[in-house]
Amino acid sequence: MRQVTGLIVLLVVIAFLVSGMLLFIHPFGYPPSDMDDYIIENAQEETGSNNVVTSVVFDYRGFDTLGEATILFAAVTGVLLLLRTVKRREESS
Amino acid sequence: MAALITHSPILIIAIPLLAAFLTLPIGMASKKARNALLIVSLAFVTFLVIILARDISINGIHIYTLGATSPELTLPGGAMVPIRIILEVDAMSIFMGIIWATVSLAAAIFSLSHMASETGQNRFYTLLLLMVTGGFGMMFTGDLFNLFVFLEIASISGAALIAFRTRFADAVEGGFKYIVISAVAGLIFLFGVGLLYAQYNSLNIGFLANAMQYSTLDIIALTLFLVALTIKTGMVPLHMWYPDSYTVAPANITAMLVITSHACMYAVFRICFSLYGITLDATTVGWIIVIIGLLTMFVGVTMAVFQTDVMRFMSYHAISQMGYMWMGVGVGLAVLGNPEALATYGRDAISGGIFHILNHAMYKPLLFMTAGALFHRTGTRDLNKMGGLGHNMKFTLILYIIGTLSIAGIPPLNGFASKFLIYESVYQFNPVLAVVAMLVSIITLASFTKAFQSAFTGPQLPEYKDVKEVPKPMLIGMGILAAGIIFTSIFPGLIVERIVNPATDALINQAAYVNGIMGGGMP
Amino acid sequence: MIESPSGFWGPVVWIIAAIVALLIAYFIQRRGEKAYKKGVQSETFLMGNPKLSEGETHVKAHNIYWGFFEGLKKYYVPTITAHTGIINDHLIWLIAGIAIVMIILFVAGGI
Amino acid sequence: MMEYIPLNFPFLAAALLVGISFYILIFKRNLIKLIMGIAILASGVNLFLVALGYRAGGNAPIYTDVPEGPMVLPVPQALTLTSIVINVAVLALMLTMVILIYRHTGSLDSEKSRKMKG
Amino acid sequence: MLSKIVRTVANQLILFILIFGLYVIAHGHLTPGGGFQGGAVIVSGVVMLLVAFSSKELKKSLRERTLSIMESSGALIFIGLAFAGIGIVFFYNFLVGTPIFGRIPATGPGPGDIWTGGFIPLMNLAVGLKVAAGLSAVVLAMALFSSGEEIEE
Repeated sequence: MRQVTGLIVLLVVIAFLVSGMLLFIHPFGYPPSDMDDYIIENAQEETGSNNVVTSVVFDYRGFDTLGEATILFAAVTGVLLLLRTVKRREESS
Repeated sequence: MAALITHSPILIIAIPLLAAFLTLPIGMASKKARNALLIVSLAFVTFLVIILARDISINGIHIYTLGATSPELTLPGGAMVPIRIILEVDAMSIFMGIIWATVSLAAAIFSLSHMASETGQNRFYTLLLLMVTGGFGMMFTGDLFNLFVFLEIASISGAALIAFRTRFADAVEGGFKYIVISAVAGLIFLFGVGLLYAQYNSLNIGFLANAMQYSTLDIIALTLFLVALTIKTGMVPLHMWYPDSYTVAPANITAMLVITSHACMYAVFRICFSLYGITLDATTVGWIIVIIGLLTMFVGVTMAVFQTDVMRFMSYHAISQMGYMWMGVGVGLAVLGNPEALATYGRDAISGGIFHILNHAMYKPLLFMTAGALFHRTGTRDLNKMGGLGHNMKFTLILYIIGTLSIAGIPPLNGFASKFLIYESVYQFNPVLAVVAMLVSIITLASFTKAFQSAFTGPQLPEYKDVKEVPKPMLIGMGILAAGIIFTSIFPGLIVERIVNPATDALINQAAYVNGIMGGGMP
Repeated sequence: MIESPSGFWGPVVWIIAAIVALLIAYFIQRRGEKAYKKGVQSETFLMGNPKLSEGETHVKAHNIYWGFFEGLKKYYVPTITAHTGIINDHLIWLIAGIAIVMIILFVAGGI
Repeated sequence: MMEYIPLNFPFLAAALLVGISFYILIFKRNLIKLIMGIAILASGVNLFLVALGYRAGGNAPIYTDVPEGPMVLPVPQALTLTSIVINVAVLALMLTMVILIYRHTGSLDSEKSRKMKG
Repeated sequence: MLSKIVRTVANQLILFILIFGLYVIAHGHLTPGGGFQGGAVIVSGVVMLLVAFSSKELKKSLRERTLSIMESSGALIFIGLAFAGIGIVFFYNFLVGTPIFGRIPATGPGPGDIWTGGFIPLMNLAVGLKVAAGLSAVVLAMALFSSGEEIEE
C-alpha cells in the first residue's frame, strides 16, 4: 500500500517537474537578465571589486551572506551543544 | 530618535544577532553578564518594535534598502529592477513582530531558571538569540531568497534546541524529524524561488508581484511554496512530525517554536496576498486552505483528546487552533476577487484569523510554559503519573486556568473574541464551517478539562508531597503572557481597531505593498 | 467592542453579568444549611466499601472519556494507525501534498 | 556562440535529481541514506539555480583578465554559494543527530529507532 | 594514528594547504574564490591532520574552546563591518574611495589590483576565519565524540 501510493505520487510530481522544465521554462542559455545586466555593468564602479560574484555575495546581497554565516554559526553551535560529554551530563541530572 | 526609527528594521534583526555572537565569549567569563545581555538585548528589541509599530501606524510602510546610499533608494541609477535586498515592514509584518518580541522576551525570562540546572547553557542562549533573529528576518524581509535564509536560521537553531536534552532518546528523535522536514521543505521552497527567478529575473516580492502573470511555472512555484511552508506550520495531513518535535523540546523553546510556525503561516499569507495577489486563482486556493483548515481543526482536536503526554496533548491543540486561522484567512482569500463579499464578511474573516494568531500566540506559549513548570517540578510529562499538584502550585494553577479558558473560547476571555469574529463571518460564507468550528471549540474545552483534572485536582499524591511552586523568573515569564491575555480580553475593540485591522488592510492592499518598492509602478 | 457582520461583542457587559451571577450564587449559598459537620460529610463514601487510599481515588488521565473513544472507534483506529511516526511516511505525505495541490490547481486553472 | 540546444538538458537533469531524491526519501529506511537523499535534493536544486544563470557562450563574471564576450549571470552563482553553505550546515547537524540516535537506540532504521507515534 | 610516512607527509603538506587556503581567501575579490571556499580548503587540511594523527593527539594543539572563540570573533568582525556603515545604511560599503582597499578599478576587463573592493577583502578574511574555525570544530567534535573522548563545554 505504502509502496504503491509512494510510487504514484512520485511519478506525478516528477511528471509535473519534467514537463515544466521541458516546455515552459526559458531555453537554456538565454535567460531574462534585467537585474543581472545592471549588476555586471555597475559592479566595478560601485563596489570596486573585479569579481562580480564576490561583489554580489558581499555587497549587493551581503545580508544573505550574513544570514549564511549565521546559519553556519548556528550549526556549529548546535553540533557542539549536542555532543556535550556523557560524563558531565550524568553528574548534573 | 529619528535615526533610530529609520534604522529600526535592521536593528531589530541585527541586535539579537550581535548578542548571539557575543554570548559565547561573555558567557565563558561570567554567567550573570550573559543573562543580563540576553534580557537587555531582547528588551531593547521589544522597545524598537514598539516605536517602529508606532511609526508605521502614522507613516505607513517602512522601506529599508540594505547597502544603498540611502534607505529609501529601492531602484538605483535608473534601473527598473530592485538590485539590493530590501526590508519591507508593513502593518502585518510589525503585527507579527510585536508577537515575536513579546513571546521571545517571556520565553527568555522563563528559561533563566527553567534551564538553570542544565549544562551547555552558553550555547543554548546563543541558539535562542539566533532563533529570535531568524523569526524577525522572516517577518520583515521583502526578498524571497532572504526569506529562505532566515527560514533556515530559525529551523536550524530550533532543531538544535529541540534536541537540547540529549540524555533522552526521544529528544534527539524529535530534533532529527524537525531538521529533516525543515531541510526538505526549505529546499522545495528554494526550488520555487528558482522557478520565479527564471521567469522574471528578480527575487524581490514587490517587483515579482508587479510582473506576475500566473503562468504554468508560477502555478508550480505556488504549489511548492504552499506545501513547503504549510508543512512547517503543521497543517493536517502534513502535521505528523509536529507533535513529535514539539513534545520533547524544553517548554520555553516549544513556546517560541509555536511563533516560528506562525511566521511560516505569515509567509504563506504574504505569498498568497502580496506576491500572487490579483493574479491568483483566489477561489481555488482559498477553498483548499479552508478545507485543509477544517481538517486541521478537527483531526488536531480529536487526536489531542486521546493523548496522555501533557506536551504532546498541547501540541495537538496547537495544530487544532491553527485550523481557525487558516479557515478565517482562507475564507477571506476565497472571496478576494469579489469586492462586495469581501466588504461584507471577507475582511472580518481575515481579521478574525489574524486576531486569533495574536491570541493563540499568547495563550499557547502560556500553556506550554505551565506544562514546562509541571515538568520542572515533577520530572515527568505523563498525565497518568500526575495528580493533586494544585495543592502546592497555586500560581501555576491560576495561570493554567487562564490559558484553558482562553483557548476554549469561554467568554469573556480573548479566545472568544477572535472565535466570535470567525464564527460570525464564516457563517455567512458557509454555515457548515462555523458549526464544525464550534464543535471543535467544545471538544477543546472537554480535553483541557481532562488535563486539568488529571494534573491539578484530586488528593495530594504521596510522591509529590513536597513539590514547591516554580521559581520567580518562570512565574514572571508566564505572567507577562497572562497579563497580555487579560488586557486583550478587556479591550478587544481597541486591539482590533489599532493592530488587527491595519494588518488585514495591509494584507488585502497589494498595490500599497508593490508601491513601496516600485514607487507607483502598479498596472 | 468588536463589530461583526451580524452582531457585536463587548466583554464589559459579560463581566458585569458574571459578577451579578456570582452575587446571586453567594446569596443562595448563604441561605444554605449551617449545621454542616466537617468530619463526617467530607469522608469518601463508596457504596459501603472500605475507604480507598489517597492515590487510588484520583481518576487517571487515560480513563477519562473512555466511552468517547469506544464510541468513535471507527474514526480513531485508522487515524491513529496513520500516525506512524516514521520519518519516511511524513515525507510521503509531503510529496503527496505537492502532487494533489498541483493537480487541483491545474484542473481549476483549466490548463 | 554555441548552438541552440533544443532540449533543456541541465534543467531536465536538475528535475530528475530532485525526482531521484524524492524516491530515496520515500523508500529508503536507513537514516544515513535519507540524509544522502537530502544531499541529492540539494544538489538538484543547486544545479537548477546555477543552470538558470548560464548565458550561451558566456564567461565567468570576473573582470580580471577576462576575454571578450558576454558574461553569465552572477546572482544565481551567489545564491548557489549561499545554498551550498546552508546545506553543509544542515548536513552537519543531521549527521550529529544520527550519531546520537544510534547511541541511544542502536539502530539506524527509521522504523526501529523511533520512540514516538500516535 | 597512521604510519610514520603518512604523518611526515601530512606534516609537510599542511603548510601548503594553509597557504593555498589563505591565497584563496585573500584574492577573493579578484579571482574565483572567497572566504567560504578558502575556509573549506583550510578545513580540508585539518581533516587530513585528523586522519594522519588521532583526534586525541590533535586535541592537544587544537582546542575547541579556542576554535569557538575564533569563530565568534570572525562572526563579530563580519557583523561589525556591516554595522560600521550604519551612519548611511547597514551594509554600506564605506571603504570604497578611502586609502584602505578603496581603489576603484578601470571599468571593463583588466588586471586585478589587490587594494580594491572596499570592505569585501576584510569580510572575506572574517568569513574565512569563521568557516575554518567553525568547521574544524565540528569535525574535531565529531571525531572526539565517536572515539569516546571528553568534549569541552
